[in-house]
Amino acid sequence: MPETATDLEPVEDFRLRLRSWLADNMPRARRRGAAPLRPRGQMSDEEELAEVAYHRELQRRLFEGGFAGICFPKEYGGQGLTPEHQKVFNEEIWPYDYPARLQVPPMQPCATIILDFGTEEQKRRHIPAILRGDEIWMQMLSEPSGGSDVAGAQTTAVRDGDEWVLNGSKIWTTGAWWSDWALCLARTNWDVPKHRGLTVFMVPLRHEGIEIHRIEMLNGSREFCQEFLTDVRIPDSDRIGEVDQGWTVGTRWMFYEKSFSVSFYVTRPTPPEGSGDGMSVGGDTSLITEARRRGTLNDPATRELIGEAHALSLVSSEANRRIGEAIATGKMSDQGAGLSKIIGGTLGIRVANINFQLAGPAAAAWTEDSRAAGDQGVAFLTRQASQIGGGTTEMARNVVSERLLLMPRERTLDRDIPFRDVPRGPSTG
Amino acid sequence: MPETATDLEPVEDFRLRLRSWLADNMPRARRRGAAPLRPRGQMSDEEELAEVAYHRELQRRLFEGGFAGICFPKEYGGQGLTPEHQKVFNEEIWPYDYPARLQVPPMQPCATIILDFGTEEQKRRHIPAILRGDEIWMQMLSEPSGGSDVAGAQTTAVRDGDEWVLNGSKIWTTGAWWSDWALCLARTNWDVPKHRGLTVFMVPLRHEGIEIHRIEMLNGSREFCQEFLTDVRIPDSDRIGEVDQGWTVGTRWMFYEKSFSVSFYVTRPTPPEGSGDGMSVGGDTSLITEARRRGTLNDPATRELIGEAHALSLVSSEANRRIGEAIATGKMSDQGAGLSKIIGGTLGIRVANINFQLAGPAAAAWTEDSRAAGDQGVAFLTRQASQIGGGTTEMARNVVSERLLLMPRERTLDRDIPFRDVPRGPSTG
Amino acid sequence: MELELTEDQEFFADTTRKFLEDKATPTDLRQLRGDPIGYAPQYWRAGAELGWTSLLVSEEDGGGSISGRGLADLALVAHQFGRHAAPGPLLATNVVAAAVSRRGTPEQRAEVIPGLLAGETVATWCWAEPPPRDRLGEVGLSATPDGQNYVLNGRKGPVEAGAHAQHLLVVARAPEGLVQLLLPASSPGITVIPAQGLDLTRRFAEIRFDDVVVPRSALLGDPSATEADIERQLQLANVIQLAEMVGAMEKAFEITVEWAFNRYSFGRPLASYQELKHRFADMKAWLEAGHAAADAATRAVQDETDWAGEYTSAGKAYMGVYGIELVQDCVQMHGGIGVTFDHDMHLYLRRVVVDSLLFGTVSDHRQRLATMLERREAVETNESHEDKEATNA
Amino acid sequence: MELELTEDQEFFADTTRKFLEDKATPTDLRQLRGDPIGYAPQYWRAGAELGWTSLLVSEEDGGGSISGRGLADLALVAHQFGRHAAPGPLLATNVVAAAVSRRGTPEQRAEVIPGLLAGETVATWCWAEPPPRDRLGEVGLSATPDGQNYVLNGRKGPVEAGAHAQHLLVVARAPEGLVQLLLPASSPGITVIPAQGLDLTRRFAEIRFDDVVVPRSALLGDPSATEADIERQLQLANVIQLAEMVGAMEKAFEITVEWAFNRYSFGRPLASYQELKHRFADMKAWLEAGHAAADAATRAVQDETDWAGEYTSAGKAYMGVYGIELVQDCVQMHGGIGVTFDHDMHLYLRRVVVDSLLFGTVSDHRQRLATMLERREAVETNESHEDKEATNA
Repeated sequence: MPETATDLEPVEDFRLRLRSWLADNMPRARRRGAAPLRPRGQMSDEEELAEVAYHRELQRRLFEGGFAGICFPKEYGGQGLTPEHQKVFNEEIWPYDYPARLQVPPMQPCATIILDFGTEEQKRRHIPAILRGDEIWMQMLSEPSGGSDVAGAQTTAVRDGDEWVLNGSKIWTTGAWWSDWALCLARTNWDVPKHRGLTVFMVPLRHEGIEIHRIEMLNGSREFCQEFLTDVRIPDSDRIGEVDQGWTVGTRWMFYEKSFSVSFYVTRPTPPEGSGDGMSVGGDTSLITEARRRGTLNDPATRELIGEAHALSLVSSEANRRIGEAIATGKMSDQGAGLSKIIGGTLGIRVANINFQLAGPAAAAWTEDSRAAGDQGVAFLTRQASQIGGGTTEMARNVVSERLLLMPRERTLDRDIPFRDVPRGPSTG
Repeated sequence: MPETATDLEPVEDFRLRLRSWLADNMPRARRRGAAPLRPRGQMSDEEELAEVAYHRELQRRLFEGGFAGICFPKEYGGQGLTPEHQKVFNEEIWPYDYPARLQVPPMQPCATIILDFGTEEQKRRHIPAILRGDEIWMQMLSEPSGGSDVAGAQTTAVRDGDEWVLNGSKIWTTGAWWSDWALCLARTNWDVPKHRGLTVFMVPLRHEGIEIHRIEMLNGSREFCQEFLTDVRIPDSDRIGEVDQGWTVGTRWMFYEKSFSVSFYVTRPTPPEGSGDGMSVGGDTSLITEARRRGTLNDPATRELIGEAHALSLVSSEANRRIGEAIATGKMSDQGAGLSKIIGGTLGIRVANINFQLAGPAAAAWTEDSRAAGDQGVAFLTRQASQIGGGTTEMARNVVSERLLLMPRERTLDRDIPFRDVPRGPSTG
Repeated sequence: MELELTEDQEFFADTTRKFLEDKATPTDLRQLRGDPIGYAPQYWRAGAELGWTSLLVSEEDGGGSISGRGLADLALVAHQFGRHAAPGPLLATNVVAAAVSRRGTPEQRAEVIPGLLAGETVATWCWAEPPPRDRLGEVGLSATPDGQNYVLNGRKGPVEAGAHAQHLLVVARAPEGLVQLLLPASSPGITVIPAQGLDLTRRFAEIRFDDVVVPRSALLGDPSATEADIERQLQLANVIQLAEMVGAMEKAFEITVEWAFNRYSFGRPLASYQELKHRFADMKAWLEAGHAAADAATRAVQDETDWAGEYTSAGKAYMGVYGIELVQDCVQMHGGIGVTFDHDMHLYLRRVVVDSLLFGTVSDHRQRLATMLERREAVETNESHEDKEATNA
Repeated sequence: MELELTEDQEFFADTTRKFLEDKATPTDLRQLRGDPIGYAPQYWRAGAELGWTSLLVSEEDGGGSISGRGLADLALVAHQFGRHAAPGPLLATNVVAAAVSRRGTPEQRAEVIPGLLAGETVATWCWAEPPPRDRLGEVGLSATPDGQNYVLNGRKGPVEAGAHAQHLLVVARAPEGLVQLLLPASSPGITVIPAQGLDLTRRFAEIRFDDVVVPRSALLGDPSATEADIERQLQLANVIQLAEMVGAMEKAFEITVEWAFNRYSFGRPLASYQELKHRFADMKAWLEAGHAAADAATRAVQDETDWAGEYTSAGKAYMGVYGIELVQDCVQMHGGIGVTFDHDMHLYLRRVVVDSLLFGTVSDHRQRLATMLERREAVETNESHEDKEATNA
């Protein structure tokens, strides 16, 4: 946790120093609120690699300027400042490019997990490297057979002297093909109930026995990977936390994964408060532009849809702000993050439907002139992705009802029996 | 079941004979498709009693004319004809008034249950009386503590010599205050699991110990009743089916209750097939009329809503037809009736929302000029009633997933233990 | 409501809560359904003593806020009104009190405000018109100049408390544009037609103006500012509605969660059924979003920011759908008793439904948002044009 | 599909099913995604031999149905096309074949039909136009008379198989009203711009007409009947789409039910979770309603009833919402793998989405329904007027 001592640099001094440093050292961002950047999934590999390299470079500049890891401890290369400083950082960096790809999961949950559970040596080795942009970390968490049941990991680690031998497969790792390291949840004991036989390891991604396969999504995006691990040997010194106690780490890991949107370890450019910048109200004017192009802007049915989308966007951003504050101030349990997931889900589905409806028939087949409609068609095909990635909305509904509203838990048939005896159904034998 | 012998009157002869009889004996109906009649719930008591008397009179005319109970056996006062004859009856009666209040539940499930499970004496006593319009029957089934769990009846019948003494309360009985008899499901054994301790009785509604309380719904309707039974003595000869085997009757009862819309024991006026009558396509033009009155008919947003409602209405009526046929021809299990409930539910909610949206602010507060909008406001308040009455859509979804799609049943905690030990929660102690 | 309140605000809200718990029980509300004005006069006077009508009135006029942010304070009252489906012309009175305190001549303020502050009189805003002029902002009522007078002809409705308010603030179309006129409800030529309505205790009416002669001195504010004044009054009305709606949602949700724990079906509490649990999770999410929407709108209108109208409209567009769905689903969870008159659930349903329909339906506010977004797009297009020019220069 | 089929129809549908199971596997479809026409010519010829292109063609022209109800038979093929997300210009070819067989001169029929029946040539209907003229029925393409010719100018799109069809049936606006002209795709002045599209195997194009000269003999049918012909062609297209959509829904549903039984989470099959069970129940209901809607539309168009357009539009309005929601929910049930290219689910999703958008979007068909309902209301009002007069007389 960051220090809160009174001898820290006052927030407003920090703001001025930062502001002037940024002006001298960081490139200006494209204007936010303008047409969106090309979605990650639609970049060519070359473009993607170039962006990764650019983000590493931005991170290095921040590190060298003394602005990387605002809330990370000084002894590991951070700045040892407070969440207030991070908030100022988020505001001041708003007009600039920033290393977006190095925030989630590298800073959180990866670096924060190492910070919480790593040995002194592990922390000294990896945290500064992460803050310098030298190491990009990912999460090897989900498995093909696992679905929403993260603790049901079947990737197995067997001890062999001072080493562990890992076998299995992980999936949905973003950008594993251009990243360096990963946290990996593995099963070290099949003879105890599922939560009691897990262990977490630090795994270098370019390592013998790891084969990285890129998954093609139905929209052509290839940002996700599946890793096949065959006799991957990891020294015991790269284990995080105790053997078979991995779910202690895992629980925290899940928490960090869900709460990134309110984390002060993560940089999220935000417009300065009270700036009067209309954009702080949100609102995507591209619907207006597109309706004008299609000639439907004066159709009341179209206008209602546009207004509906705008209302949902304003309300959900206010809702996320409220939920974040409630969690940050302890007025709501951490599990409240599930509410944001539900709200985002409702919003995501409805707005995708609106965009699709406004696009018209050219969403099915388009030429260069009607590419915007085609983009909406493709986006509509992947509508559910936002309900699945980072935990399904179904799981969020379970969490909210059981953890926040304290309703009875769903019956599980895998709690008190050895993991190897858990029913797995005909498909996985 | 009706006879299908070839010596029955040919269907087309029957049609001509019926047609001429109807023209001479039955009053013409208000034109269907015109503005709806005053909803039942909004009648005064006097109006309601007058309508009941009128329907009894219509039924008596049919009985005397030899057209009551087309598919009921001749020996009990019916006509002993086939479903085809009933279909013709439904078509020919289309332009006339008919005894709507005497169909469901009097003919089905009440009369059909007596037909299936009654003794010869019980059948001879009651079926002709029902077909003559002398006895109107209702169902005493639901209980205040019961919700969707009909078999969880707590109304208790204790044997006392040749009699049974009933105590408890039943609820949601339509029109108990103007009806004559009811089928009543009661618990005769608390020491066995819930389905094995039930018995069905025939109960005269005007009987010592029965207090009928009329329930006011939030829209002012008072058509439902709650009955309080205090030491109601019923002779054993008015028991239907075996003691403690009431769920055998109950299962059939539930089936009859759900399948009334495809039953040939029930009269449902339908426009003759191929009549070219536009109304056979359905379609409620009142939305058009109202939008014109409000001045919004040329607003595309309004037109889309009207078109949406029309589409839903056409599709759901076709869906009901298909499901009814599939059940009738054995292509789908009886449980498929739940599908109609789901479709009706989706339709009901959406159409209520559309009507509400089209009504505008006058739905909140209206004068004589804007009464139509006010009616929509009131209807919107009771939107959920259609999702609750006759079994909730939640139960229909359970039934469809478990009985039709054969998915695992929900866990119940009341199956294999004596009914008196079933957890009932703090509210019912 | 806001996650953080000042101590004074907590105390203030709690006083209103206790008062309503005592004086506006569900039983009271049911008994008032036939009452011509929907509340007891002494109830309203007592509420006025608690400050219900003073929060948007300047100190000079005898009003004052609790926290220095009168609208935020009023939203606390409205929130409690929603939780109790409380009777009384809270919206009508406060909107007119605010407008008169802000724009009124000394004579107008002296005439109208003291009675409102004391809870002795009621004022109401006559803006909406009956169908076919019932889209938000349509004004057909005419104010024809005639010497030092205007002559009013047309219809207004639904007007809250229209049959018993003493003061009417009437929006009319004059040759110079829209005007607002403050006149006694007893003016000759006015006919009041009481309306039927969904809310058990709120009374509405249609008011007809037939050659109603009003002196020019009845003008509230300069006509050149009337459009902005109306916008401001709409925003105030919407904020009060939003706070009420979220209160009603919250109460309905609480009742239903408790029910789900206590009601058993097939030997299990309703709260153990996954399908119901998921609906409760959604309801909780909508409720939190409702709070956030109401709070954001309150802050924006309190601060008179440029985007206040976007927040109020977004709130109305959101809660007119999700707020109503929440309460309807609470009804559904209760089964049959949820649609009976003796159950309390319909009290909250009526409140959210009525609030959703007046001062702009969902559809009206969606269209308003599109217009505001269109305006913003025009600004952005200009800016980006300027950006380019700046770059080229 | 209909609950009752004749034996011949069963056999016919089964033949197509077996053929597609063999020749249009998901692997085949994935491989065709880069193919310029989206299918192998021999595949289409073989399909034509099975009767895919003959069902709406008169016997005189060499066509013929299986059951005496050609459209009902064709719907069986389309249903199988949906179940397999099958390649090939089924809709385009059949709509033009039907129109030419019904309205064509002997020369036109001889020119166009044999090739279509043999699967050697492809024809397509050029009706829709690109934005901003993309609402159903908008026609901006002009046919200017010039002696014995028309000169065409304008744009059409999306046109199925527009880049490889040999025959175009073009809807144009002439001084005498709408006309349909049948012309070779090779006519001078035509430019084809291949479009990108969502369907893996269906190819679309925009076609530009710049001073394309067409003889008057290219007119298909008398211009006075063109509006009715277009309506008929739209209905045929919609019926084919509806049958396809319900096929795709059905297949997606079957795959997902199986998955729910076999996939375990927390030691239990997905099919045991109540919330998912309820969604499956809804999907089953939507699927049955989809069948009913498609069948009713097929029957009504087959029989050319007055209300055929209401049924086709109701089907499109319904399935464009519930059909798509069903398949999207099937995606959701699969989690991450459901949105990968290697999973089959998107094949069915693409098919329902594309079918929902062309020949009238949901919004277009809802508006059409309102217009049809309005027409009916006018008739009723008249009738009720007549009723009254009859009563008075």
